[in-house]
Amino acid sequence: MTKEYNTLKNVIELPHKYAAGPAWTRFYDGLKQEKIYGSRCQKCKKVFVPARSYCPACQVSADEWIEVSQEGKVISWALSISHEFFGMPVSPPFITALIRLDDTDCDFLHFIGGIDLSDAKKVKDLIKPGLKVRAVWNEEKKGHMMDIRHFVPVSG
Amino acid sequence: MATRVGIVDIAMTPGAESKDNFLDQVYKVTKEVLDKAGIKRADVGTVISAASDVFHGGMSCANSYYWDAGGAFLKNGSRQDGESLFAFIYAVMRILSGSFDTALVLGVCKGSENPENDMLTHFFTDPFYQRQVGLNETVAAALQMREYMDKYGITGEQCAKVVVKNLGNALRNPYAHIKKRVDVDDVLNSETVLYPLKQMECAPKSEGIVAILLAKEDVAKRLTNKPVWFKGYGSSMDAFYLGDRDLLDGQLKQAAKRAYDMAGVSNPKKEIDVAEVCEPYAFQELLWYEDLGFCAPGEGGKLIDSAATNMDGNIPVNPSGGVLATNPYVSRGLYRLAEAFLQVQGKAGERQIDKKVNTALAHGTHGFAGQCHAVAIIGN
Amino acid sequence: MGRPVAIIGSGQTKHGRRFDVTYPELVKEAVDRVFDSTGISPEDIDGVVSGTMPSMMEGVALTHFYFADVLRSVGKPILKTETCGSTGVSLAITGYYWIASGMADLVLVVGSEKMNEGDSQATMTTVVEPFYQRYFISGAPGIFSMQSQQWSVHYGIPEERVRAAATKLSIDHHNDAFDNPYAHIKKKLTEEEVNNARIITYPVRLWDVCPNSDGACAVIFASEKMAKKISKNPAWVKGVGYSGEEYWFGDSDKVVWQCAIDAAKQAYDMAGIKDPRKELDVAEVYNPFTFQELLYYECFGFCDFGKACDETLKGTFAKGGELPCDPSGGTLCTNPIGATGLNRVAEAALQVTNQAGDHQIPGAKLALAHAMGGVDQYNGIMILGSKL
Amino acid sequence: MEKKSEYDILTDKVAIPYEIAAGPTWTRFFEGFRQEKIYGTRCRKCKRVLVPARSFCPRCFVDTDEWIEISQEGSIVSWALTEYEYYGMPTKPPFIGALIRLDGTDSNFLHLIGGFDLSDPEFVRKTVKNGMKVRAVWNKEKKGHIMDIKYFEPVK
Repeated sequence: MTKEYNTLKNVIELPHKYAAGPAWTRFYDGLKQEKIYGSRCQKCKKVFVPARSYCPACQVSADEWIEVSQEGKVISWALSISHEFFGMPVSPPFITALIRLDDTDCDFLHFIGGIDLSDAKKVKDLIKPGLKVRAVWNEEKKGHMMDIRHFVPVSG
Repeated sequence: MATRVGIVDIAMTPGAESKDNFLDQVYKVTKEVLDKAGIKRADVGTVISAASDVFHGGMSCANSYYWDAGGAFLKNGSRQDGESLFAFIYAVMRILSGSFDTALVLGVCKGSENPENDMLTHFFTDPFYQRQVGLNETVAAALQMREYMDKYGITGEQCAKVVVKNLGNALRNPYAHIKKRVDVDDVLNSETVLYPLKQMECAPKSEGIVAILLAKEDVAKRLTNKPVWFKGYGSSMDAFYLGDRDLLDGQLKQAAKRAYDMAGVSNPKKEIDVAEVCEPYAFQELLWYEDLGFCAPGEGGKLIDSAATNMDGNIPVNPSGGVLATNPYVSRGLYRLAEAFLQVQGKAGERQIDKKVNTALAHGTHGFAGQCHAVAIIGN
Repeated sequence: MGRPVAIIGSGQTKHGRRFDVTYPELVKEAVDRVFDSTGISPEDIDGVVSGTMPSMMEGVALTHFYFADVLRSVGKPILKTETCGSTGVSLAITGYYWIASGMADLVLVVGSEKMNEGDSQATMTTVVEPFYQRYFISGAPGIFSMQSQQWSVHYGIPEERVRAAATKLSIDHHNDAFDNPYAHIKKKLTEEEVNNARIITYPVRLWDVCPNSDGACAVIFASEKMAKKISKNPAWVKGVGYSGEEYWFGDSDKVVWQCAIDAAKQAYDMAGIKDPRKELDVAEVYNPFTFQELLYYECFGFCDFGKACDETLKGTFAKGGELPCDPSGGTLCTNPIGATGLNRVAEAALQVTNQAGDHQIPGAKLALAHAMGGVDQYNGIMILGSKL
Repeated sequence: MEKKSEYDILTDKVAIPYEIAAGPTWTRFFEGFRQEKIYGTRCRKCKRVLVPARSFCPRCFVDTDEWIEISQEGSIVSWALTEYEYYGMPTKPPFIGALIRLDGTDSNFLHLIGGFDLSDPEFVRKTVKNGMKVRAVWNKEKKGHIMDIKYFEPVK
């Protein structure tokens, strides 16, 4: 859209290099092997996923690494039928969701797929809180969150 | 505390896109508040502003750019990033410390120049996890809304009513950005941004430059015959990762409790005469009612059904039209405060509520699903 | 004035290229250190102040969200102070006012930067607006070169003499840094190496310029009651000052630099300092560029205008001199921008509490900490003393 | 993902578009550039002439609405020769950024000095002096942009 008054267009574009550090490096290496790692806090014993170097609450080291289940329950979800978002790794339609993987103590943010997404009503009838889902992996692994393609409902 | 802090006057720009240059707008608003209070730039003690860097304005070190436009040439000053109520409280602290008699508080955000909020809030994410799965404030809000509806049976109609009420109120507000009479069906039939969230339930992207002049007690009384006093403040921060938090049990309760305790408010339902809350997504206003103690947990839907938060209700919320009508991201907390100030002074014009306002609440939030909240209580 | 305020502890990270940790992990290192050193529990903290340089350096907007956990700020009030290069001192000043106002008794103040993850000088171009100035100001060195060049011509100081004084500062500070366990660049330099180094922005050469450092600094501010209860040896805030001027670089005189003079005067007046050169025992002057350090000596009243080169070459401001400046090696050797000013404050606090180890100035009782920010536009100062 | 030393580094580029309102003052100022004119404005109160033209005086905090065409000649107040290059920089080195006091004005105008060989710093040092007279050189093609002035060259 061109504005009817004088403006100056300016794109600010800068490069960044983010240090992954040991925890993300190891977590992504796990993804490459189709494993999801969490880590357990030494103090409160909670398991956090993705694995991290410290417990967010206790701020002590969470260095006991655990391969967590690739199944879990839906806590919350939202469906985009046609709306595009900047920075979204997938095109609509998609479902973004919070998933509590089995035996972990926080919710994992990812996508739900493998179902018909064209009708919001149908999706709502299918995806109830607590619905069981399981990770589906992409063939090619890049050491990236999207090595997991999405989570699909576990039938039966 | 050694002294009370009074709000002397306010000035602000309308939320709609203007052709004006940013610096001219900052200058005009600053000059307006000084002129209203009848003081010269030279007499201002300190200038505290709020603006975000590049991401909400296109300029790094934002306050370098508008330092002199904001009246701060050779002044002692500082800046708060992200939420403008932070700038208010920091200015209050500076006066309470005894170092300054007056403080100018600025909220600066020219949304019309920025890309969409969803693009900017996407960069609140960490690069390793939440950014890679496309998180932004709208996605976080939709997830929070789903949980809220599922847990308490909040209906789409109840959420839509917030839009109907606030946009209805905005029709009376000359500073509001979106002016449109809508009904529940209009809201529910608007585009689904992220099911269950509708386009009309998401705040727009607005301009908002606001200036508020504060003074210690004796100076405030000299500058205005209707000073509005600072009574209480609280803020609170939640954990970073969305999945580490309980999205229905956030930090607003904590922030409100601190503000109420400081202000000596024990029964907010009765003692708060009007509230200006920050509701970038319609359903959040209902959730905030609960956290602010206006109703019991899970009762936010019933409260709007009861019409208690309408202009003529027991506890009017957002007579200005709120953030759903005007959303200058960083400035929105100070816009709430400015509106609360006008209500206490009885100078809110057509949007003045019908009963005597002794105590008003202003709320600001920023971050995903209300990661951080701030609450200020002011009164006569 | 408000209630008395003290600093009861600080924690600095190891500085350098910290690609071994993520950004929050780096911040955690400083925060853990300050809690370990003071023995305070994070639960006792009433509020947290966080700050960094512009978001474009980080690639993450509003970093206080990202750091919420490591700042131990969950469930607590927070402020996010940012004033460009002066952020560190502005953070300390925020901590000061929070407590002086009576609204808190213990405040954790944290500044941080991961400069190597972004592009620092490219970030600086985004401080300068795109209508006019962005085309001419080459990051930070461009404006500082113009400032120092104008200064030397104004006072008729021969270029060789300015070079000699700048070279002495460079050699001294890079050597001083060996005594500071947290410093980033530590190097034995010769005059020849400094004088013949690669030109960055003429006359500024490589060893006149600070590095890009990753690091964080955490400081705990306390009310009088809490300071006396917790700490045997607090550093007391004696004075604060801050001033800023016009955004356009060409609008104000940067030689007799009013905002630097005013910031110092505010702090001196509050601290009751009449003759800073005599009364101050040590100063941590913000010196991202050797040339600029010279100019500050004059604006802060450490010597007469136009005399900074003479006094520097006499050793007035070196270790063992009359008023040692930057015994830590200063910003010239370690510059994690959002933390740098707070590092100055932490160093000043270490000095007046006799905890600066190998770079302790013996008997230091009154110290100045300083930072500069904006488009050569802001100066902020905090003065710390060993006595209330 | 890039592997450096022991741990991963994530590379990323942040690009954000803005469209900035010029407003009446910049609009009129750059209209002047199209006609090879430099405009300043005078403060009503302190009477200083400020260039570029602006709408208010930062010190007096009153409007500066008296427009004045400014001389295209002035003298150098300070200068710096930039030799290094970095990402995002609009001007390629080597270049000389300079503060120029245009005749009859009370602020310093920031622009480039050019029109001679910049490759040798020693030559530049001998050529460029504070107080030296310079004059604006315009580009043929005008865009209503600060770089419509190519640079200021020494007046022989």
